[in-house]
Amino acid sequence: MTELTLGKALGAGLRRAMRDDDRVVLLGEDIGRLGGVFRITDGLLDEFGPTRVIDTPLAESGIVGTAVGLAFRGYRPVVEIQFDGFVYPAFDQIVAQVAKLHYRTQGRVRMPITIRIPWAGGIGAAEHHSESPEAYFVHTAGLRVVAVSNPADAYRALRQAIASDDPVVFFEPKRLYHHKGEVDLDAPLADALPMGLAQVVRPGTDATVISYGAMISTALQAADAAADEGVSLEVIDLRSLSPVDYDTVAASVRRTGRVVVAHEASREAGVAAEVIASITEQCFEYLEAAPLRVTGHDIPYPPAKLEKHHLPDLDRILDAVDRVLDRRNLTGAEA
Amino acid sequence: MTELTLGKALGAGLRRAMRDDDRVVLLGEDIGRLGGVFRITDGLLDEFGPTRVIDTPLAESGIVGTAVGLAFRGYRPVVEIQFDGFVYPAFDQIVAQVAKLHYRTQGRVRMPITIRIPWAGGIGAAEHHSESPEAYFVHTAGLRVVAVSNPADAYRALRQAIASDDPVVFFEPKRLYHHKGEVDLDAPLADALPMGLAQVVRPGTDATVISYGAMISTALQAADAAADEGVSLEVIDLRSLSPVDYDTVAASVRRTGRVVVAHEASREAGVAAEVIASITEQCFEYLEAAPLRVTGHDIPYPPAKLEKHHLPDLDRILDAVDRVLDRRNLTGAEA
Amino acid sequence: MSPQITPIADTEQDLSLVERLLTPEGRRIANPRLDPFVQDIDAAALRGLLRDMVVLRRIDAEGVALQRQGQLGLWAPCQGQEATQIGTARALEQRDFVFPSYRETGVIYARGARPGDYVRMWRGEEGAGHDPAALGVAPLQIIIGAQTLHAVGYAMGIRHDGADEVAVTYFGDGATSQGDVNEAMVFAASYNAPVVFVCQNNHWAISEPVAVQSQFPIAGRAPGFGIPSMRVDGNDVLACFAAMRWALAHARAGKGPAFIEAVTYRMGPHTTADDPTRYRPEGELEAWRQRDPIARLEKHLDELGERSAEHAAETQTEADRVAREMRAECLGMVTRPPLAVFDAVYAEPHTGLERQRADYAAYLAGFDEEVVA
Amino acid sequence: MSPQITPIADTEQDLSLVERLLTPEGRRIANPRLDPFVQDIDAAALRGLLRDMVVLRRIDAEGVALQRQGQLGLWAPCQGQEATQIGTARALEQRDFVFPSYRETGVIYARGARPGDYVRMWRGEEGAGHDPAALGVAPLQIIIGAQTLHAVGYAMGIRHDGADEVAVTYFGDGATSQGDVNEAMVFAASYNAPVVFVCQNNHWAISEPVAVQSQFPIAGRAPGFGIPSMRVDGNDVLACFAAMRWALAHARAGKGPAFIEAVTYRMGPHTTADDPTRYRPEGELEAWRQRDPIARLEKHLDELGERSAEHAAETQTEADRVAREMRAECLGMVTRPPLAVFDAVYAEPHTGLERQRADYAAYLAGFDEEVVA
Ligand SMILES: Cc1ncc(C[n+]2csc(CCOP(=O)(O)OP(=O)(O)O)c2C)c(N)n1
Ligand SMILES: Cc1ncc(C[n+]2csc(CCOP(=O)(O)OP(=O)(O)O)c2C)c(N)n1
Ligand SMILES: [Mg+2]
Ligand SMILES: [Mg+2]
Repeated sequence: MTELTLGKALGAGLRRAMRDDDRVVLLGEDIGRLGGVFRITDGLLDEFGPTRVIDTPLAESGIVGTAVGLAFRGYRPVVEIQFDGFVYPAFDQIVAQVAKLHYRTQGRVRMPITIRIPWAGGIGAAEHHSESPEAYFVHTAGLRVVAVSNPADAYRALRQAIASDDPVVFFEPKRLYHHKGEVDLDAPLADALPMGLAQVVRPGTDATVISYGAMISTALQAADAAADEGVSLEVIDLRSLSPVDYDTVAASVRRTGRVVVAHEASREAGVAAEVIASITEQCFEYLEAAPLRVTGHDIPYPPAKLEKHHLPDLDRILDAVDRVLDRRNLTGAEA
Repeated sequence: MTELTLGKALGAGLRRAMRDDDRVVLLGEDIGRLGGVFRITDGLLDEFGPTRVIDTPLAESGIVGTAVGLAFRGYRPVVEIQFDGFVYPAFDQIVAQVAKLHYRTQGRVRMPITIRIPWAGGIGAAEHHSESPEAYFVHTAGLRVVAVSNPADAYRALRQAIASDDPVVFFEPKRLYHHKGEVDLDAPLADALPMGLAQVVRPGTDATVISYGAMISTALQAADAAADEGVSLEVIDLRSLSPVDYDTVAASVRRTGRVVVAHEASREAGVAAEVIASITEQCFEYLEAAPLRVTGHDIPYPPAKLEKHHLPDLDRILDAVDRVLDRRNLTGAEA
Repeated sequence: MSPQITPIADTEQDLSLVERLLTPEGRRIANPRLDPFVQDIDAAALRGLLRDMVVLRRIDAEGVALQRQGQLGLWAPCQGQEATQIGTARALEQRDFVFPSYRETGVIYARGARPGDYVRMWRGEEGAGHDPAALGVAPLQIIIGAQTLHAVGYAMGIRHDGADEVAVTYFGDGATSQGDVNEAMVFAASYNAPVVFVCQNNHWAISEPVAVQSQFPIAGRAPGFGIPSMRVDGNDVLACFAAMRWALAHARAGKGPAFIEAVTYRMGPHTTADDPTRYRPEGELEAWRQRDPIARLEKHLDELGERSAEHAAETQTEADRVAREMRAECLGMVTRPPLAVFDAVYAEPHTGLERQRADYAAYLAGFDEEVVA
Repeated sequence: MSPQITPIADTEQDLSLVERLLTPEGRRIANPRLDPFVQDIDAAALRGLLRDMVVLRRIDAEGVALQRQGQLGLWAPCQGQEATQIGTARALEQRDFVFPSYRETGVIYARGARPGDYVRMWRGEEGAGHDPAALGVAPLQIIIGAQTLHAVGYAMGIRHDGADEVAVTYFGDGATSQGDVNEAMVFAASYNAPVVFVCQNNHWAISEPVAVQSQFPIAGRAPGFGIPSMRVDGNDVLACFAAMRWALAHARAGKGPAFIEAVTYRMGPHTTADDPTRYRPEGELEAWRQRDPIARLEKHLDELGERSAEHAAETQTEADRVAREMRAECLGMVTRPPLAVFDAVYAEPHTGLERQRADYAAYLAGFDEEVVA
């Protein structure tokens, strides 16, 4: 076990994947000499040279589109989108090509492309630097979507994403890049949990809090605070947003009967909507209260000084927990 | 009242809006001489000339991006995206600019842009010509999203969209372009129902079927078939997907207690997920059964010969209705 | 600092501003840029090109017919563009890899397409009509311009592999307006990628004349990105062949990308769903009929005294055979079973989709039971 | 058919391939393309430009200082680019409209920004730092290249209105790789739109040297789209002013778009979050210090005998005043109340958002009650 920040764990994952398979190439803006604006690829140019760590022109559609071509040629490209808000120029290539080429060719052409996205807010950044676009990709068939919440998972899941023969949109919570955790750098990938599984990161009995990414820390803090008041929360880290591991989720919901789903992304047609609709379908008669969402508002990401009024925090999660635990207030929203 | 096809009603709506306000300009590929590949803009070039009916270069980001500039200048651009699957190259301009400029400038800059999208499948088309991308836009704060299902609504809602000071993504069901209906061409816009309202298109008591676009015809057929078996279905046409008119929806759900939400788009994090999550939040104790989704599968739109196995039809809606009416089968999916 | 630009005054002048080896009358003229690339092309080779073009036109006509008869959902005719497609594609090596748009029937023909390959996609049976590996051709691409970036990425891979191959991408005049095509030129130039851009300027993007996209020669675009380019008479199959050899030699020599604008004409509708009478100026089609690429090569062979009735007959037989097989394959296609919609969305298992597949299978099974019951 | 292209061998040669009026030593040289546009520029006007540049550098330094002191989230310094920004922006008429990127502090200064305008956005108080209508400047744009299309659309509007105005857009060397910037050139050329493209080639896109985007002069890109262009010494304020007048005159005369590449240098970091020592070659910054745009104009005024101590003192006073006001405005800013996050998402009521606003208001009110209770 080695103590690493989440950022360093990702770097270690990339290095490991590149050593294991010389068809793995990295593309992105400023990922070479600079090591990326978050230094995730630091040192990789020196080790693997400019044909495998490729500083690209400033054009996201170009980056993803050339990655598609490299995949046609048998490479396994790993693309870095510099910030979450800069993925949209590549949207067409991702949605119409990366996601569909395997289906279009009935598996004759594989798209083992990993699209890494430094992700989400809470870092006081300028506009377009704090977006949570994951629902767009979850809604896109043909993609897998992963979101990590800690260094060990980051190291494991990034290697799994790169090893996957499917395209993976890989969300990295910027807010946690400097958070530390223990990572087993030598753990064989074959022994790891599959990429698509959720994890109960804290067992509990009264209600289930479902989240992913940086919000997991918040959910765990909420669980601590709730415990102080005698409420036992189960916290589930989805880890994979497409597919969602509904076996793990439903098992928990059937035990607790009460659910809060939390994420930073805005609410309408977001991931929480999906999770709640599916839970309701699958566990209706186990539900003791309406599952509730704690999400960013349906607003563009606000200026930094106001972001704390957009991002769900401990209190907003606890408020929702209170409501799912108290049937009286359930449909207050209908007033 | 005049009998018009949905396509002609849209054309009439455009003509009317252009006559009423000379800041309304149209941009798109082939919308001039050709009148658009669906002939929606037929005749408008002749009436309004090439400075108001603008055949653009073949570049969707360019079309939407220049529309933004025209809006800065005080114009009300109406953009035609040739087919649903060609909106993605414009995604960045739509999501990061059109949707956000009003917020970014706190209302100092308005974006009264209407983005018309011939939409969805069932017409035996080639790849990228049958997409249902509405959830992407519903998830995007700052946009309004409208979907029409009949000529009268098409005429009314298109004029409302153009008159709105907000950007509107306007979905036109291709499959219904040739469907006829009565349209009151002289009805003053001021008297019309607001753009954001849903409509109960068929009252019923046993269950509520919620849908929009071309699927409304299917839902109405399902209601007919159900009536033959003594089941009374209420059918709601959402008409506006952002915002969703939850007053109308919830009122129905509280009466019937049973809900099916149907759309062509794929399921994960789709509009049905949103509607069900919200209904569950707002009407939990009125629900007699888990609300169910009848949607396209989470697959890329399949080749034309297979599309009927992707698109929800009468039978799939009725199957879901059977399930919401029969508590025994409710959680069959959990097996 | 500003490169010299030649505006297109009209299509007549437009046509004179091209590299050419055969005049519209079929006379061979000298061209110092192109001559070196056709030294080995003898009469037999010319007859081969003629045969290809005639067979292609037949395939194209069969596609239109099958669509009219309700056997295909759509067809995108390439009539008029035979010289561009055959000329450029016949210059390729087998190991090269092509990223086409949707109108490249001639290119997949030249790459060895089997009869069903032409129609499988247009009939709506499959997403891709052919096996990319078998032909060395990516699936037909409908999103305008997207494939050009794929070609550049593939070419970056060629370069990393140190291979002696070239990636080639075909696209239309309309496509040059798309961001992707321009980004493709940026990436190609930056990485000195062995890729050849072939723009088929057929004068129209559906109803929009090329002037909507550019009032200047499209070939003038590439040099600004650092890519050498050539504007060639796209109805002169010999010139297209030579231009492509020039471009391929440039790329294979490690000198990076090259760009060809082939000036040609779409004689048919945009697709079978299109009605060009709504936009095509009177007389334009007739004028281009005079420049028919097949007639031009025939005249040239006539002039050489190398066109034989026997070859014509053989060609006709071959064309009829391909058309017959294409029709037979088309009519014989069996649509995959319902659950095939779930096939190959992913390469690896996806629990969400597996659940949907199972649900849908159960739903379908319900009908069988009903029928049985 | 292929325009002549001049490859950049190195930055030294790169710098000699520009239009120029003042040598790095401050000597005025003749330039037939630019001279006609600066006939009316006397010493007083030159001093005005000097004052602008000095004040701008002070504003920029204050921005950096405020960020270092935790008062701003970020700042994007423009040190080194003063001549480009002041020279081009001072050539504008008030009625023109600018679509900038994020580094155009000098442009908004020249357009009459008030002290708070420089910092409001970077401090994270507002999405836009200034009122677009007041300055004739769109909000700073962070999405690389997006604003170029807005400028073209605005210019299409100008043309429809028959107005005597020009839209101007600023962007970097890196931005030229984006599809949007190329599409902007396509649209601008097609519609003959009165728009001026100003590319500030400051040699870097964060850590990537301009050669990653283009190994050829960026100014060579525009003519391929049919847009005349000029490559100008971006550290020569007089040349920048003249080039902009040339471009504006071209656009105002109804001749359509024009393109300027101003070759300059970012002397500071990309932003205050950047560490250029990780990528900047040794000696590069030092070499560019020798070409400091402010020093150049000072030398020129010295040579003319037109630089006075009095003017320098006045300028310093003005610079200090602006910096002081900027700091005071910054420190005095009051963050909007929590529910302001919901303001102006839409121009018209949106029931979904209203519900969320009400819910959040109720939630916040709950805390007050708790506190009260
Ligand atoms: C991104 C995108 N936008 C729009 C279309 C619709 N469309 C199909 S073909 C076409 C015209 C293409 O013209 P060109 O590039 O000249 O090729 P040609 O059809 O002439 O071969 C258009 C607009 C599309 N397929 N993809
Ligand atoms: C679409 C997009 N991709 C990436 C970024 C991140 N980014 C911000 S500035 C920058 C470099 C821009 O370089 P250039 O265009 O030369 O302008 P400069 O910063 O030198 O003024 C990058 C990559 C962005 N803001 N937008
Ligand atoms: Mg064309
Ligand atoms: Mg730069």
